[in-house]
Amino acid sequence: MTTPESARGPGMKFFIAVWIGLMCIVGIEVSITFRHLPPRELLVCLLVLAFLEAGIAVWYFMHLKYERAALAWSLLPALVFVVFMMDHIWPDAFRLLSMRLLSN
Amino acid sequence: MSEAAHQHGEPTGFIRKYIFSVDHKVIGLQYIGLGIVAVVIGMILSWLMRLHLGWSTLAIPGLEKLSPTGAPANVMTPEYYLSLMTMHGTLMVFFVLTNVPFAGFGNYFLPIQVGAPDMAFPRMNMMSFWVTFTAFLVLIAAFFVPGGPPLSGWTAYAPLSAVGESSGPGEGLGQTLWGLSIAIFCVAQLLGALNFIATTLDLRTKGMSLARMPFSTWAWFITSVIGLLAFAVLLPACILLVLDRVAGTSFFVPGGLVINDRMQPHTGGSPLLWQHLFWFFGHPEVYIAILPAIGIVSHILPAFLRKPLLGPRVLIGCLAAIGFLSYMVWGHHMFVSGMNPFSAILFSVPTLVITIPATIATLLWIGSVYGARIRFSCASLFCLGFISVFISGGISGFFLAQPSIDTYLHATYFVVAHFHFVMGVAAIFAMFAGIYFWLPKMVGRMMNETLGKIHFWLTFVGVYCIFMPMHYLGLAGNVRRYAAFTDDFLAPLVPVHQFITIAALITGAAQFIFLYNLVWSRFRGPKATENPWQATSLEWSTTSPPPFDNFGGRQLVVHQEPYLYGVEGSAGDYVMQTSPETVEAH
Amino acid sequence: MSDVDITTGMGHAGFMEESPYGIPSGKLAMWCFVISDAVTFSAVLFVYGYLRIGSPDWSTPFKFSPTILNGIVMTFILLTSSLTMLAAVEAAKAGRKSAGFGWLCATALLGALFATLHLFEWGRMIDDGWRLFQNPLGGSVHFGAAFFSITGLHLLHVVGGVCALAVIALGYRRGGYNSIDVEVTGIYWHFVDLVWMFVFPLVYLMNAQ
Amino acid sequence: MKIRHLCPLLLVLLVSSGLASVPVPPPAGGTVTGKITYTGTPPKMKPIDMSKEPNCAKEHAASPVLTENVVSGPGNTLEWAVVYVSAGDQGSTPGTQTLKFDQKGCQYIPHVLVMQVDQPFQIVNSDPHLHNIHPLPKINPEWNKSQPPGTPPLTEKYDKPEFISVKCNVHPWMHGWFIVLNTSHYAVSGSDGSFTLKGLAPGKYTLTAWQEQFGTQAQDVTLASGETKNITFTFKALPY
Amino acid sequence: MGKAFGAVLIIITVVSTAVFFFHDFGGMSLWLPVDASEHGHGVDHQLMETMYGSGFLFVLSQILLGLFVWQASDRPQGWKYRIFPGGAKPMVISAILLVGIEILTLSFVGSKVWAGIYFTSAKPGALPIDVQAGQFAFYFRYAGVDGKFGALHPDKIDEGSGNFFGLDPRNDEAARDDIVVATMVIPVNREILLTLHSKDVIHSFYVRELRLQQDIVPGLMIPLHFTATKTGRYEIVCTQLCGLGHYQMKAYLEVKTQEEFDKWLKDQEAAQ
Repeated sequence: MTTPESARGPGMKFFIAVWIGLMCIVGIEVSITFRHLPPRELLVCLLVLAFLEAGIAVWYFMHLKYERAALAWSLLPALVFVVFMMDHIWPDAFRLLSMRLLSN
Repeated sequence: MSEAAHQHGEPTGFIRKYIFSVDHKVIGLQYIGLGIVAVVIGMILSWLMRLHLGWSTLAIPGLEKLSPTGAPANVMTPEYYLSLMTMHGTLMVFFVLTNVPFAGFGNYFLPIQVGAPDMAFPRMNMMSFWVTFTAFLVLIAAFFVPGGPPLSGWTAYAPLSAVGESSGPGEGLGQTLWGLSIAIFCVAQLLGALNFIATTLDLRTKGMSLARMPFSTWAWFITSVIGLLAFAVLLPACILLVLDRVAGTSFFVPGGLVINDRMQPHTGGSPLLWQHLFWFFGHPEVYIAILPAIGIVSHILPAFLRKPLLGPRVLIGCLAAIGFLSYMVWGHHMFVSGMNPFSAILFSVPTLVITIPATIATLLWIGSVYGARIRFSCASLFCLGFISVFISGGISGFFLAQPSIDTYLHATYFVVAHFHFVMGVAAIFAMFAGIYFWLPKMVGRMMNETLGKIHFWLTFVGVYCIFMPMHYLGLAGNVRRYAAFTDDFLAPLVPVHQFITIAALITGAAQFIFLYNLVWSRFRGPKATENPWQATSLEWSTTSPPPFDNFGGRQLVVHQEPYLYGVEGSAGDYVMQTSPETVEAH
Repeated sequence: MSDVDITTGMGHAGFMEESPYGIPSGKLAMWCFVISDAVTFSAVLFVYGYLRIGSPDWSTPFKFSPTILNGIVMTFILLTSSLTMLAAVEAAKAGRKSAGFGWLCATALLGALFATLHLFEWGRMIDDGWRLFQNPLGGSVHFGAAFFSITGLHLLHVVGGVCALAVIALGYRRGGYNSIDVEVTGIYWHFVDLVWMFVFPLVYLMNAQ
Repeated sequence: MKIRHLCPLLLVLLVSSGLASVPVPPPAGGTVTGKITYTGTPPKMKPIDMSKEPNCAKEHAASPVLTENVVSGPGNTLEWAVVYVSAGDQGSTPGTQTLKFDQKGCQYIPHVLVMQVDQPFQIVNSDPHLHNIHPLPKINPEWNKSQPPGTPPLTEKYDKPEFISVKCNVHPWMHGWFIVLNTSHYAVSGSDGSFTLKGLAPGKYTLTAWQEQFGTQAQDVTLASGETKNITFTFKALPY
Repeated sequence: MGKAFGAVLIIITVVSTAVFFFHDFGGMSLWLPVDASEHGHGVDHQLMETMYGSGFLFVLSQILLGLFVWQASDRPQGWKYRIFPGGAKPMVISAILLVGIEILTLSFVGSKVWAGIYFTSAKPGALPIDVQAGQFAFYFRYAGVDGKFGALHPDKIDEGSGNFFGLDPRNDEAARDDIVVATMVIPVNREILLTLHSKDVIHSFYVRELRLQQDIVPGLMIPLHFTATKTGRYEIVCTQLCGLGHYQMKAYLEVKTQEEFDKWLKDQEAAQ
């Protein structure tokens, strides 16, 4: 049995560095939160940071970087596509406020 | 995590062999068996519904025994009609159209067609069947609970499905069971899809490159990718719906509702949200039902045309394109739902674009029929019938894809005709073709061709008599999901409904010929040889039925494209995929 | 039938076509499951977003202390458990069995600690009057529904993961599972961590006072 | 027993006995008679638009049916109020006769059906179209059944006393009441607002009058053997 | 067998298509009813365009299939198969061209029709009517003499006493003169602005003759505007499954001349 490609990795030292980096991003998220930005800006900041974090986790922790590129190219576009299509529900969400039945 | 298929030997006990079996062939047959039970129930329900639509005051003897409150004095109440309609839709869509062509045939033949001894995860495979079976039992239980079976349709639009008993009969425990059943079903399908993907990618025998996989294998593979992503949305949606019903949340129920003069405790939810989640799953689900059917027909057809299909790569591309586009179009179910009208255009265009790959596939089939010498058997007749009903059902999609026309045709019998043709009848035809074609392999006996041909003609003419008039009813504005037609403009249309009912009764009765044929052939049919149809793919390179590990310990090596018909081969006018001979191009 | 382990996706050269990704089936299935589960979580988060956009009276009740602080601690624990999981995978790959077992147990313990803290958090919310259908501050009732269903779904994954880790750890020590099984479990565990990276900012931080 | 028919009958008896003042032998029990009246302006009863159901619209084309929450008679009297013994009841007999509740011309006949606990009653659909009958109890079990035309009557009963509003969802204007009592001493006021409770043994009673729009009122009354007392319940009405 | 299949398929195609040309069966018409709205013309036109385009495709493909199967039936033993001239390429090209052009035109023209109905808002002079759907009836509300709608209070809904909308005439003067009817009466050739809302579950507002269908979603006020062009009496029916009485949920729409309408409105106002 040959060693699978995924067995190759950068070693624990590197992962500890990534872990510290992730904790820093969490710290940034919290500090941004308490700067009391308008919700929309806060959301954008948090989402960007969350995607960054998630990307790092997928790439290094889940070893996607160390697999064949084909795996990443199969999985991620599918997920991104589905999530992108789900965004079609927002126009209705925004209409909800203006079209609510005014009961009082 | 990984279970090697060969680690467990052939089981001997009855329970391990036929009930809790890990053998993909037994599981496939279990799925098909479950599908047949579901389709018989669903068909009887449709008979009852059709009878009621034709003669709404008709007493149907014995109906009172089935449900004393649903049919007092054997006359169906409107709520019982709607309950039967809901159960018919749910059983057919989930337990027949998803189970048989995809899970049933897929389980049986996908490993064999790629030359694997079993699925990648046999125990998980067994689990997904029994989870499906649990879902089935939970759904059937809804018939017998107080309050009756659910009545809000297979789409279960909130808030009718979410506010509980106060919104009328059929919205009690039965609806909760419906939500649970579908959630359980989603889990089973997810497990199944994982298994199919892993099997297709990892267990192909030597020489079985992706390009050499049969159409059916490709279709099952693409379908499992669709299912993997689509059922993942329905699962939380059903859980949230059940939470709305039992835990008092208001995800799908807005505030200020007054039902039967009572204020509802819910506030702030959105009914459109349920529709979005449901149809986000629901439209891919349509292709989960039809893609395996397309794959099966494309697989069977060349064996009887004795020539390869035109453009095999193009056809597979079409399947993939349809699968891809299926995620972009769900909003066409919601043109009149109060959705943002701008979104309608956004959903309409990809919907129309889907017709391009569908048309290409159809033209490829028709073009392939040209210049062939067809061997007419039940399987090939059902394949040809499939092409015809697929065209008839697909054409009406042009109308419904356009929001401006959908404003008129939405929720009329035009829609009923459209989806029954393209999703129901087409997929059922593929199932029949599959059974006539593969039963010799599955049980080792041939089916009776004479009975089969009677069955085909009655079914083929029958479905046209049932569903073609429905298009015209829809154009005349006949609203669907009505228990009776009492409106001034609907009452004159009742004779057409009576005609349809009679056609449905006859067509339904013809299915018992099939069932009889199936049972008779299982025990009395002539013994099948290894390759009765002189077909080329791997399932015909093993005994009928195949041994426990599919190939009796042989490791097959694939040398050929899957559909080498009409060539000079050592065995005749065809060359098996496993045959090492060199073949000259036609 | 040969004795080659056909389902690992490797080592069957000569008998099987090579898997396009060159990874064991179990790992491929886990990746597919992760994608599917990611879609499930996004659906629930989209529901949350949809209802939040549509509710003019959304409550933002979380103070820095105790809720956000607790959230940071929980994030720290979960991230650390990811690190111990990585250590377990590395140890298993290198064949250091007892180290692998130890790291797996550490991961499971951290996961259990996370779940415990989370349940305490829930208890505090419930004491404050939050329910699936009730908002003690008088704002949108969807806050409770969204909070409990999203974090509940995540908690379910954590608890499931802890159980899986325990089973894998014991099985790994006994020899029933190998390093690939450990790695596959690792993918799931990191995914649970990854989901939290969205839940924490979207459900906690976006609702901070 | 048809209360609708019984009320005028009692009325005739009562009036004739009063006018003729023939010395009758004292009845076995005491009797309470009286009237239900109101003060103030009651809401205007609206004509019901039945155009949705052409059968019924045709049936009532000549004179539209009015809503029946407050049906007033001459002299500010109120029809369809229920008077019953709410305390001190003695000598009640269980109700065994099957009552009838008809759906005819998209109306409930009678508008108010009084019954005793465990007394069976039949729901009949005399119309050529579907009705669903949906009583809205809070204590008793709730049910909602549809009755296609031509189906046999439904027989039901309630086992706890309650005032139950009845509606038909197919024809939302249809509105009636099931009054479930645990006494056999009750009466429904007639079109002139009058009522009579007969066969009451001597003793002290609390009588309660109930009207769907204005609620309940109670009065104490003490009856000697064979005594007849006359009491009036007066409700306060508001225009909206 | 092949000839039988071809023949049956061609018969099915011919019969199915024939109903399109001969759709009047005595008292029963299997075709769209008369169009009574301003935008209906566009919808009908679009429908006919689609009918011709897809009807052509339907007949062509069914007949070709039938023909090829017919031909395939009496070929000799040892027949060497023939490939369709050009192989798959003409199929793909013709599908992309034919269908592509058809869908491009359809979606372009169709979007314009759709946009004409739903992207525009009603003109200032439109007659506002408030529509409430509930299990299982529609009720319509006109503003009355003061031209103002009373506020809605769902908790005040009491169908038994005729308060279908949940008006509060005791405290709300605007509500006192609101006209509530079960038949929608509108003047011809004048734009109508409906505000659709539901008190319980999803219903739908469907008038065949107006070529209009719109779901009525609880919790939302959905505007819908149209102009009727022909007087008459039409049915408004519910097309969204709403419970046991769904099939009986309907109301009438009476389109009257302006004078008749004015008179009707006066009578109603007087009755309040």
